[in-house]
Amino acid sequence: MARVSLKGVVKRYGAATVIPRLDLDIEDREFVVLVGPSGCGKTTTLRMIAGLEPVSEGTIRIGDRDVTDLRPGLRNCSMVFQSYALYPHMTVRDNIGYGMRVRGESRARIESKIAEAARILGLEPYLDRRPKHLSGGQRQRVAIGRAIVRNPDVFLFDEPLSNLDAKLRIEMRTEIKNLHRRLESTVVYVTHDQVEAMTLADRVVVMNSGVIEQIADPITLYEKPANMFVAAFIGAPSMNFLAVRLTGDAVELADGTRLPVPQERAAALAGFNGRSVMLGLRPEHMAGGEKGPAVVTLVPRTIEPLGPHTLVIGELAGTRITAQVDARFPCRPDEPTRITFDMNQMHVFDRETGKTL
Amino acid sequence: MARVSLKGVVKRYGAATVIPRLDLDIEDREFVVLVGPSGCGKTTTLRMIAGLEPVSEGTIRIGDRDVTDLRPGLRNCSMVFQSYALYPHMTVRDNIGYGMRVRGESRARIESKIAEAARILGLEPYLDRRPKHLSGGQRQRVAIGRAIVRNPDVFLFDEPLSNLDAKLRIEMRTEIKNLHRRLESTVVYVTHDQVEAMTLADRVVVMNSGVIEQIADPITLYEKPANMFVAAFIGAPSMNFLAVRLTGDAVELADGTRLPVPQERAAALAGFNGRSVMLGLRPEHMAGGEKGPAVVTLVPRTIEPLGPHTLVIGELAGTRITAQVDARFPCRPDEPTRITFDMNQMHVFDRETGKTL
Amino acid sequence: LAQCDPDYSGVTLKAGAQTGPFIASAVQAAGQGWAAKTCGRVEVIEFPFGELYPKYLSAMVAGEAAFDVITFAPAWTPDFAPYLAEMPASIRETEAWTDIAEVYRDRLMVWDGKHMSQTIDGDLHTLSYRRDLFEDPEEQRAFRERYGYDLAPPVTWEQYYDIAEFFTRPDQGLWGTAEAFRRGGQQFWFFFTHAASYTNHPDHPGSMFFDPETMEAQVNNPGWVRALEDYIRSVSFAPPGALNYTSGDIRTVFAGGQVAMNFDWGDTGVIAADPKQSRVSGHVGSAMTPGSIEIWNYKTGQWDRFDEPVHSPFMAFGGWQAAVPSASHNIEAAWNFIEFLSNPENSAKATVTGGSGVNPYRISHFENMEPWLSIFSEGEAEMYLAAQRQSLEAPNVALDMRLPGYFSYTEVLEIELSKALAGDVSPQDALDAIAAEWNRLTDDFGRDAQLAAYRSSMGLPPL
Amino acid sequence: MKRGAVFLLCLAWLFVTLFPIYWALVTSFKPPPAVNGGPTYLPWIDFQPTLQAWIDAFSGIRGDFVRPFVNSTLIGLSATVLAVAFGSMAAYALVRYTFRVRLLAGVLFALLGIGGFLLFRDLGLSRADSLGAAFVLALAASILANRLPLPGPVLGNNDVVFWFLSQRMFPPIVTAFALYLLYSEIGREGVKALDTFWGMTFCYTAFSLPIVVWLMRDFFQALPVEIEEAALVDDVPRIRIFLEIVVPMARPGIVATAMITLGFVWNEFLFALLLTTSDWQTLPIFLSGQNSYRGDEWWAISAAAMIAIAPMMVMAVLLARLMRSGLVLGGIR
Amino acid sequence: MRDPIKYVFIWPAFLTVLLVGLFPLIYSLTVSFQSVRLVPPMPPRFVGFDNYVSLLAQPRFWETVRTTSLIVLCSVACQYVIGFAVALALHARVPGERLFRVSFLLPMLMAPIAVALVWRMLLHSTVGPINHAFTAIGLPNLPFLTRADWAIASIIIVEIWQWTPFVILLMLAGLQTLQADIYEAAALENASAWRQFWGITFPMLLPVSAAVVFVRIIESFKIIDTVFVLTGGGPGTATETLTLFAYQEGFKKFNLGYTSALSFLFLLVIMVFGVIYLTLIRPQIEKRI
Ligand SMILES: Nc1ncnc2c1ncn2[C@@H]1O[C@H](COP(=O)(O)OP(=O)(O)OP(=O)(O)O)[C@@H](O)[C@H]1O
Ligand SMILES: Nc1ncnc2c1ncn2[C@@H]1O[C@H](COP(=O)(O)OP(=O)(O)OP(=O)(O)O)[C@@H](O)[C@H]1O
Ligand SMILES: [Mg+2]
Ligand SMILES: [Mg+2]
Repeated sequence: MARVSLKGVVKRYGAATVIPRLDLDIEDREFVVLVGPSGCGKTTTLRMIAGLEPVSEGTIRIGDRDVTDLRPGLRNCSMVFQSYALYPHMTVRDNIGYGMRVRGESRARIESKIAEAARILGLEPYLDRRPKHLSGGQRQRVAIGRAIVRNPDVFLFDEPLSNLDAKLRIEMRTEIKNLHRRLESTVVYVTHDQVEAMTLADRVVVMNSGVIEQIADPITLYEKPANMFVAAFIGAPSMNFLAVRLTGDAVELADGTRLPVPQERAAALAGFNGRSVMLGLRPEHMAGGEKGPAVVTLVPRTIEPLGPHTLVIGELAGTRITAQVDARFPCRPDEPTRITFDMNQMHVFDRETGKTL
Repeated sequence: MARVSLKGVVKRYGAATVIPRLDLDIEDREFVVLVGPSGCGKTTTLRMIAGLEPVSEGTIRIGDRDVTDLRPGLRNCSMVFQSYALYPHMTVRDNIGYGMRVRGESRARIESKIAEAARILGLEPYLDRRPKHLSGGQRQRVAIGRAIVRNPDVFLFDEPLSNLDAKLRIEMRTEIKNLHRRLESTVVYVTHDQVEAMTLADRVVVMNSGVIEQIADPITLYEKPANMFVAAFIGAPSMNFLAVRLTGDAVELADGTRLPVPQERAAALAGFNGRSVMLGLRPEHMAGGEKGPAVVTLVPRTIEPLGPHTLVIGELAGTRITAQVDARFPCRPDEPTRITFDMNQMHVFDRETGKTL
Repeated sequence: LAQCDPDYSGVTLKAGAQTGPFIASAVQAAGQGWAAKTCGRVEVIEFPFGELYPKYLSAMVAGEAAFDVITFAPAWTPDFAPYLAEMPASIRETEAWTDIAEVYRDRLMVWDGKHMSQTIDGDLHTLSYRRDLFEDPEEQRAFRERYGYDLAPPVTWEQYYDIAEFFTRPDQGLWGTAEAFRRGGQQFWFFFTHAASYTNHPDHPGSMFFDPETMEAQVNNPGWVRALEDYIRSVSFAPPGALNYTSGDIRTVFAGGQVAMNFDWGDTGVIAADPKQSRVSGHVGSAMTPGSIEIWNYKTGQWDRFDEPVHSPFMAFGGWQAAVPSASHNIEAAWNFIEFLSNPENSAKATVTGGSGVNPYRISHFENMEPWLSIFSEGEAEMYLAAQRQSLEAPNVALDMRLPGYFSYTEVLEIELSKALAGDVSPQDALDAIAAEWNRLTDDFGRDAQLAAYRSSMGLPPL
Repeated sequence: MKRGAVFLLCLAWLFVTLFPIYWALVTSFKPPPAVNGGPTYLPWIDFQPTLQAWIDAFSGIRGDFVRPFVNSTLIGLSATVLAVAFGSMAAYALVRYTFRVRLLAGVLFALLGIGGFLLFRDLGLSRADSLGAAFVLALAASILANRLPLPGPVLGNNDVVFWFLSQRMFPPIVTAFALYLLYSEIGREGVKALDTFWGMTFCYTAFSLPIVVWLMRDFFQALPVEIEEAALVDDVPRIRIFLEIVVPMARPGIVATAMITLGFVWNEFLFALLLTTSDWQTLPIFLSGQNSYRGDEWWAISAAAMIAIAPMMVMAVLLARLMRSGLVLGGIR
Repeated sequence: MRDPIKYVFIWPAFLTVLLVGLFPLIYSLTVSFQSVRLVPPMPPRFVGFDNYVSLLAQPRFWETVRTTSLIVLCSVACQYVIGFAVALALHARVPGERLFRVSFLLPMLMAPIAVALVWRMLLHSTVGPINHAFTAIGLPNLPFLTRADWAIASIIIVEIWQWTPFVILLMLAGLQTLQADIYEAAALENASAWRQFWGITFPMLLPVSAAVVFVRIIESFKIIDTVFVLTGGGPGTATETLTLFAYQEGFKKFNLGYTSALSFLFLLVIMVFGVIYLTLIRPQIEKRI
């Protein structure tokens, strides 16, 4: 088990620079999740760690070895691919044992390791099946089984759950988490599902266009996003953004509505008085009716009852806003509704840079 | 626009009976959503309505016509496929206009219908592009455009949003809802995403293995599921189920814990006193700490902070339980935590039949 | 149009020929002349030699008017005869008629007593040799020292092999002789030329291939065995790869200066004389193929000895012929064209046109020296024509085999010859196998019918 | 280092592949002595190139190549068009519909075919007539029989495809020869089939069909059925769906298949040898006639070979481009 | 769905094949039980199995079977090995891959007749460059087309040259269906290229390989053009293949009954080979699917 560190890593495909410059340190036994929108370079980063993709610049260290130019086989990483990459012509047993056979381990040892992995992952009944006779979740577990028999320094997971259905996804999430606890290995996990990121990670790395936007533990990410990108990316439904002007103890919306700002927040923002900023507020920090000082009138366009609560989507000062209200809160499309903002939970961002103020 | 009714419809593929017997009436202008787990027969049902799949037994009526043996073209349905099924070699304009051209409508009429559809769907700038130069959401709209120029009696949608990413999915959801309101057509919509079902439907049909488990409006489905299957299927995370014994004013768990049952519920359940039943409680109807009479001790195995709240997953009386607690509620893996159940929200099911009692 | 004589305007004759330039180009050239004269048109359709027989036969059997004129080998006449239109008598009344060498006119152009075809090319094997070698005093001295007689064109096959051995010098890129050995490469005619010398008994005409009374195959008698042994011997004096030589190849190697002599149809002489294609032009001598003192007598079963070597020049192939299928819609015009094609003037022009493939077959071809001078030096021309004419008029000239089912007979011949050449079977065994198959075929096809046909082809009266 | 070895392997095979073609090309520019005197390799260095062979070829001295060339082109194109049209239609039907053929009906066809032929012939009909009558009789009887609930196995779509493919398994000499007999019988009835454009075209169409069906089926199978269903729901007739939607979508596959078919027809030798006599000779026959009476005139042979190869070279370039974009992939199951 | 339009789609192809491809066979089958000769012309007569019997009794028939099988087996084996190797090389994205791809396809698209002519020139004992090269390095002049075993070897070589591209084409297509990530998984296990080939590539391509080899075997059995030009079946009958033999019988001797019988025996031989091949290979494939 080992630390992983990327220093000044750059990745170019021909003329296109996919990762301009990346520095990342992952502690021993840490569970780090890389998230970000599609195409932001998560997979590329993972593959560079595995050695499947050469770096254009920079160095990669695993443990105390510089592995930058080492071929994948020698880095002692295990990778679980998004597509599982099972050998379709081999049984589950052979899939799991192939690497060990390649390394020339003794038959007895191979058997015992396979048996152990199968037990941990509940794969015993399927050992003699081929991948195509397995369900998605079972395949997934075979891929993991193949990874764990290796005792790797680092586990790499590339969106391992994205092919599964919702239910299975939730189950497998838990299993992976348990596995990490049991194996005490370093894990780098890629996903673009932020729920997965939040629930699994010790630390989450939010990437965007090859650049790290923020590295933090899940709660920090949710509560103290470093910038608008992170704020919008983490949380579902997404945070609402409103262009406002700070006027000391309140913010003023484009349509003139004033929303009072709590004392302590106002104090912290004193330096930006009079500036135009972005106000961010999550749907779950709004409520139906007049329950506090900051109340707006929203004309709902769409009402989406989700069961426990209902989403009200409408326009406020020319911006589309989603509010989450209690399921029982009465509201109907096109009938103006009063919505309360919990201004304690508000976020304020610089309008140009998007940075949190 | 028209009613759709399926009477005693059976569908067999060779020896396998996919739909044992289905009766379904859809009102004129109703928006009905079929949900259910993968493979339950949603698509098959839709395709039988469209005439793409012959029924093995039973009759299908659209409006006042018996269309059971009519070929698809004559049923006057429009279908939007999961994969959009756009004609890849035609421009958007031709895609939308092709059906009309085949039907030999006049050029002027075709042009005006295309223009109208494009306006409604905001496709004007793309009329001369090929599908492969469109984004997913745009393709989606072209597929819808192709469907609406027909003025069909019935719109059929087969998981139209499942290929889109989360953000676009939410947007398109709203658009489809708006469209339905504007066109006032009968819609049958298939999805396996229950959020989609809840937010779009006038009525939701929950299917399982070719059988309809419940037909109801979204809120009823959430609050009064007809059986365990529906209860588990609707709502995320899923409802928790615990095997309990009813003892008049309380339920007794396998480990002896007793949870008091509110008066009015107890009264309603009086007839089942002493019986072993299934208790269902949604994660969102639990809370951290001791906030009411029904409190249990849960040993969390996994803690999943989601931002606004946190999921605590642990075992209670030998059953895995997911509780949703406030994000700030302090709890750590393996440290016993007190969780309060909101027994007002409890559901009780028959242990054998799964039916709601 | 006044100048159309006779008027065949609107007529298009389809003439089949082997792929050019040989024969085809002669037909083509004549076709242009004929077109100018009669306003008709001639279209030449060409096939590889190997496909010619099946194409003609299948078309004629099917009764298709695919061809108006066919050019073919005399050996096929027996198979074709039922489907051919007889030559109009008018042709036989002209002066040009008597100009045709007798062996063609009265033997090869006749089947079953009727004139069915017109020879348009003369064919027999003659010997070519390099005078620059044969007349080199150095060589002559060395030869005399080694063999005890003078180096000169061989008169017997023994001499032929002495000379061949003498000139086989792989280090100098020179070999003694070249013959065709490839299956399907005219191989068996070369073998027949050897065989004729030993088996074409002057007293028993037509006894070379079969007993002309019983139709018993003669091909395995001692004369033939000796011929085959000779033929196999030739391989060792030929350039490497000779086993794959067709008659075409032996011309190129001769013209390329790689062999001291060869025997072949008239083509070697013509090609070797052409400085554009030849490294030995100006040094080509011609002579009759060698003869033999001993000839096998099939009646007595003994070798008969003669005082002088008897030459039995072999009418190998027998020259291309032209005929008209009876299915043709233009029989009259077709014969008119053939007459035009083979008239003394046109044929003389063709004999001296390089690449026409036409060799002399009329008396006038030999007597009128002038056209030849365009390709040969005078000495060469004389020698060339003398060898040709001598052979043609030799008293013991040997005729080629013509029989119905010709290909069935020659196929087994070719196969066994190739095996013998490869050393897989002994000459005797090979020839025994051929004889057995020939007899079987004869029985299959009807012995009496075959016998009658054979006698007819050898110019013997019916039994 | 490993890449180096791989590259060397490719280079070696490239040499093996190209050298014969290079050799034919240079030989076509050699004067006769440069050929017969032993091998020469480089123009202007080893020998002085000449255009003589090409001039000869175009002037028709060694046989007129223009006509076979035109014949090959005409027959090739029309057979390709027909084979691809028929084959695509059949392949499409085999992908989108189910067919059920009773084995017994097939056997009945064969039995009635043979029996009927013999019977009619004995009744005094001519061979071609009795063949035709037997064919119609057998076909009609087996179609009817297929409707009856006969016992025995029922063949499905895969078997039909295999039936098409099994065509290719017959040694061509069997079919070519049989076809030759058939054609000549027909010819005797006055309908000329041997050595005609239609005779050749039909023959090549029939023998290209199996490959076309096989390849096109895979291409069609790869097409998403929903697109056609969308059109069906829109009340577009099947024929129009096929022509206006399926064919345009499968165009790369159709092009690839057409090129493979054209290559096959263009190069085919045996059928051409047997079934043509004069008018409709094709290029391979012309080529095989290049063995000369005078010996192998390699320069002329080379020129002729180059003429026959050239169009296929162009195709190779096109095919390679398709191959790169992975379209030939469909050819595998 | 019961849609009559499907017959419109399938009948043109079905009829064409039936009429032109299959039906003549029925006729030909009846001919094979008769003695039919065009040369010299003889009336047909029914002879039962005589044609078959006499063919089976003929050593030449068995020789051609042997020769053809030898050519087929050797050349297909080499085509497969070389073709697979080259396909692997191309798949590894060598520099200049485009050029390689185009050139590697060429031989397959050339008329076999032209190919054979060119190779006859190359193999020529005196004017051919191959013997020239061999003599230059001190080897004797090799009798490529004149000795039985060399001639067969030459034909095999030409077959390999011409048809390896077919294997390349299809194996390459097969290779493209393999997922790259499987190899990456194997690379992470530190499996060498050699092990990756035997452990992954080969078994996974086995079905494709089987199909390719099957097609090649079937097609190779039909060989005539190459032999026709290259050796004409010689020396002797050493390189005579079944098709050539049938052609000689049918179109030189016009022995039609005999030839028909020969054709059907030929069909039998191919089927025997096909069945043996399929029974050998099928378990292998099924084991892996
Ligand atoms: N071989 C390649 N050549 C050129 N560009 C590439 C290549 N591979 C990836 N890219 C580009 O690099 C960028 C990052 O790709 P990467 O696969 O790492 O994204 P990702 O974050 O994993 O996205 P996803 O969530 O969709 O998997 C993308 O813009 C992609 O287009
Ligand atoms: N052609 C077919 N032959 C046999 N079984 C089929 C066929 N098509 C569908 N099925 C079976 O019918 C059942 C219902 O399929 P259907 O496609 O209707 O499911 P679905 O509810 O739409 O599922 P999903 O959400 O995955 O699209 C499945 O079990 C499927 O395996
Ligand atoms: Mg990725
Ligand atoms: Mg579905």
